[in-house]
Amino acid sequence: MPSSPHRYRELGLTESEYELILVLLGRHPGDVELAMLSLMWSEHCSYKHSKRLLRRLPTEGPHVLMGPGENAGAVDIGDGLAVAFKVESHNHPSAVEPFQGAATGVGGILRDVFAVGARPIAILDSLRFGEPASSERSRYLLERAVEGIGHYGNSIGVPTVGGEIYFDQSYEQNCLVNAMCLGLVPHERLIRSAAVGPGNVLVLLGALTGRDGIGGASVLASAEFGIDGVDGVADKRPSVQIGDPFTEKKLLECCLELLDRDLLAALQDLGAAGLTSASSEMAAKGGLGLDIDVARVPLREPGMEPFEIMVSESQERMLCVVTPDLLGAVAAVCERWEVLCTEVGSVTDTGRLRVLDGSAIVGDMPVAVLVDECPMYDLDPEPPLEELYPPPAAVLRGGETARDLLIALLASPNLASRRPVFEQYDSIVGSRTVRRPDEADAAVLRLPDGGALAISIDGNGRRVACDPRAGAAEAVYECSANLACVGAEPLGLTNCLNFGNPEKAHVAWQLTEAIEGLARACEALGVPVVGGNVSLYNEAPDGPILPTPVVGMVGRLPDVSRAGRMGFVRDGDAIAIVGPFAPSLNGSEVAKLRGAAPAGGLPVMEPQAVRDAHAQVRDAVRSGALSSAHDIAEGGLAVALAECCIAGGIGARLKVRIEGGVQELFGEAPGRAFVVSGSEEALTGLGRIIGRVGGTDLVIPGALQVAVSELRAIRDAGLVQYASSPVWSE
Amino acid sequence: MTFGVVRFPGSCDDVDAVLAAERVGEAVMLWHGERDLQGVDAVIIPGGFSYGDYLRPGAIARFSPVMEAVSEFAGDGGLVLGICNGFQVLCEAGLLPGALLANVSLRFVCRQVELEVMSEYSPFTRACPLGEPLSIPVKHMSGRYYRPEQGLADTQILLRYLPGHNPNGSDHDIAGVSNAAGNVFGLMPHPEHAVDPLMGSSDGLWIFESIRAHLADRVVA
Amino acid sequence: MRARVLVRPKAGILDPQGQAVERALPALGFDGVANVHVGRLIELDVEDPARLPEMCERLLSNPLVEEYEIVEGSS
Amino acid sequence: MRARVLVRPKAGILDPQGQAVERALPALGFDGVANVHVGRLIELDVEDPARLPEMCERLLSNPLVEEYEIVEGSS
Ligand SMILES: Nc1ncnc2c1ncn2[C@@H]1O[C@H](COP(=O)(O)OP(=O)(O)O)[C@@H](O)[C@H]1O
Ligand SMILES: [Mg+2]
Repeated sequence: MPSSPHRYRELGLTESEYELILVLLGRHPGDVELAMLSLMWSEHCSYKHSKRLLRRLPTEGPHVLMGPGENAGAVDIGDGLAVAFKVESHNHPSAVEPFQGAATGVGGILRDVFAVGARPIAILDSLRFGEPASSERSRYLLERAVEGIGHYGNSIGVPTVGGEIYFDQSYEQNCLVNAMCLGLVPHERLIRSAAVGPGNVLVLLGALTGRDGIGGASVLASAEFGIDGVDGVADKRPSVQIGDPFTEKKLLECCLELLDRDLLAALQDLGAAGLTSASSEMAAKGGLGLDIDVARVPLREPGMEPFEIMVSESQERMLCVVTPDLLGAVAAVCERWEVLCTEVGSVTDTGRLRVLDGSAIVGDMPVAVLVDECPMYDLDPEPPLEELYPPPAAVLRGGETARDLLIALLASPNLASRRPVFEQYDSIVGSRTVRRPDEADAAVLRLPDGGALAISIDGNGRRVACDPRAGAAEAVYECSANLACVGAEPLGLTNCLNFGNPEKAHVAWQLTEAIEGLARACEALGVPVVGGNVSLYNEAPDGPILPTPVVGMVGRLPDVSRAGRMGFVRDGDAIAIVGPFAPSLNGSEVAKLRGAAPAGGLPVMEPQAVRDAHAQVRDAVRSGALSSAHDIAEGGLAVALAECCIAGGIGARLKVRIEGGVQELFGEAPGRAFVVSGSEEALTGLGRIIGRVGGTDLVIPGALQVAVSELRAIRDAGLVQYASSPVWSE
Repeated sequence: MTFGVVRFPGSCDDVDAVLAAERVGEAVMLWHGERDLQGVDAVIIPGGFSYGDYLRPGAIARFSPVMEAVSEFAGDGGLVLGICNGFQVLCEAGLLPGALLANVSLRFVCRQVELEVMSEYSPFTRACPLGEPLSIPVKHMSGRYYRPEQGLADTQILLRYLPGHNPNGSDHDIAGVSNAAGNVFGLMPHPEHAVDPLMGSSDGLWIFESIRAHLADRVVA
Repeated sequence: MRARVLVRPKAGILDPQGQAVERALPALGFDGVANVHVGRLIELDVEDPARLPEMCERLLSNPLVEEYEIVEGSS
Repeated sequence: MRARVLVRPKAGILDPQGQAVERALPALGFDGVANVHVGRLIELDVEDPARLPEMCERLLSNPLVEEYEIVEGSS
């Protein structure tokens, strides 16, 4: 039955896109086909507004084993091992239901990682909410999203080792929940998603299929259903997906055992657009066709229609290709792990995706139409003429002393201690974590060969708003700086581009400039982009979110026992600034507290000088010559010093007067310079010695003197005051 | 000597327990579906979320075939160590007194805590340095120990959270208890995550070392 | 007045707990059990029962994924 | 037959969830609420209701800290 023409609009297809479909198919699509096309041609699956721009990102590198295009990118870390990683957004579901939205976000990125054969060993989260002081909703979203991330990660036994949280008015209507996962895999176990071998069997693993996440497509519900649906169509079609980490834990162990036994020919997770996306991607990558029989898909609810089965986003499912002779062995492993395993179709050489409902054919399209033919759009970027973002409410009224400023910064939601959040995450399961949150600028995970991985995730929307190109580049540099602080060299990065509506000229400009900035920074540092994700249309009636590219970087250090720390440790150590340091107040946290809109140019970056500084610190940490290393980021030099004191529980006294006052103390130029401590000899030649570790206070002559205990108390209280106490224990 | 580490669907710290046990002896995994304990000298029920912690932590796991064997093993005096979820399983199975309820904070908490060792004679703590607190991490959602009116003598309390370190509201700051016979021990803190200074502490090793020493003596005797 | 609020997963919404219990029971020798769902029970003294529905909507249940049932004057 | 099992914390056992709800309600403008307790609701089809008490004792509740109530033939 051809789908009634007007429906394509409700499904989000434009008139011209639908006309193109008519041309490509030479007929009207049926309901099932229309549902599948509308999803595959959606922004989320097709990247139609970003794909062309993404080509700008450098993806080649000596260590790269898998670049963008696979479920997760993978880089070689030596010793026959690779690390696979990716960051992905779950922004909208989290805004609708923060606990389940964030939980299933973690579940989804975990599947992307074990879909390439890697054992997930770490999770990081990058969160953005509205102002907690003024917005009860933002406090609720924070509370529940954090609980959801913890619930999934803790239950499945993958440590959440790091992350970042920022608050800004622009996220009030569109919170951001990005999750990154990192997995370890022996080279020979790496597997791709491309379907292979016509005649091979398509096997669905994991959870039952229900009406989860069908949302938009439900306009295709056949009339009869709408009528007899006793509790109403709405109830019949829950679109909130519930995460089941227990089922995913079994699915994960099952998939890895199937791969260890070499029983799979291809593996693909089911994410957005469920079976539709998974099967099209597998077929397209293999240049083959697939037949899927929806009648064979095990259902959670009776009476599901073929289109519902094809687009369902029920969680904890994987699709794999198995050669007929191995089906028995596969079933045996699945039974042992109590994982449902069902033959749902077969690989063909037709290049078509055929959907059957028993004997009836309910869909039959060339795979290319689903995957390759979606029109790609060029953006028309225009720099905005006036400021896009209103100034935030001022917290500081002016006339504050340096002491007041430092205290206000440490107490502010964006700089306060994240302990109330990360204590809700198991950061140590797996016995690899040697640097937990707050111990160093990057999380450090030990490797079997005595080396270690370092991971950092970063992005500062306020600075990107000031200058998308420079701000996005800073995110890359700051990740690299974080890695340098623990002695790690970058191997690759992943990114999530969270932006507003790209069809608006100024958002198009932010996106284009940010990608250019990312690309140049990657080139300057020689770090390839191996994967990522794009989340567009994060826009409220009163405007877009701050442009928020989030960068996740992975690096390696040779000797885990030399992994760096952030806190001052040794009384009498010298303190030095390493790297080019010319901070400015534009886009800084002080500027925000003073009620300044995110505007004005950012300090220029000398790539070579920055690269050298990172190398200097990295080498010094590796040599064991330093007691501590910390990069100077939000809050500038004064906050960096305070953080080193708090982390080490010891004071510091600067011997130089800091000229330039507020700008010098609190101005920002992230990703460039470091505060390090160590013996005088170790620091001579490395950087500019500015003071000594010791005592109980942080002393900056002519500027401020505060007890470290007071600094800690203020920083610890910052977020706690906004943590609404939970009512249920999940 | 060989430790057997039970693996339930949903166990998370099983591999960690094996790695820790291997620092003092051998270790093998025991599958939840099998009754055969493979002649191990001591059994560890590891942390995690067996059966998703659905219904109540440990409620479903206690009925698995391997637990029948573990009960017999314990009945015959074999050493059984339950860590976190393992502690919950042993309480649900009636091998240990009391119950573990939701943290008072109603939040999951992952934190390094300081513990006081209450007995120098238990097979699970005998190697611990006298009078020294242990620094070991906790990470759980339901670790609030409920002390039953009867059935728990003070001598069965082997570990207490030091003042200011009780992360969950446990009665009497109880962090770990043994059965009356002293051969079954459950604790909420994770000694297997404190076996190497690189990971923040190696105090947890004393628990494993105690078990090794106890079994070594027994062999000699 | 003593009131009782029963909160359960909405029809069609995945109920992992219910599934886990349903799978566990036969193993314990309890057969012939089906459609197991696990929810929440809230019991409270309330002066103005008329406000219970509002309480359920706003705090006691999550209307997106749960449905509630109010049983008044119980125990 | 459809049956309903209500599981609640035993009297005297600290019930932080109940307390949290009791604290949260006034904050939302719901006064006159007291003695809030939070427990578990299990709903299931059973062929042989006679076995329900045993199920409750052994799996659905923990007799040490919880009490249960069986409501048969409900919805
Ligand atoms: N910002 C980006 N940078 C680099 N690669 C990207 C980016 N966004 C998406 N990709 C790549 O495009 C592919 C499709 O992305 P996505 O739809 O998120 O994959 P999945 O469906 O597996 O989650 C992935 O290989 C991903 O790595
Ligand atoms: Mg994927």
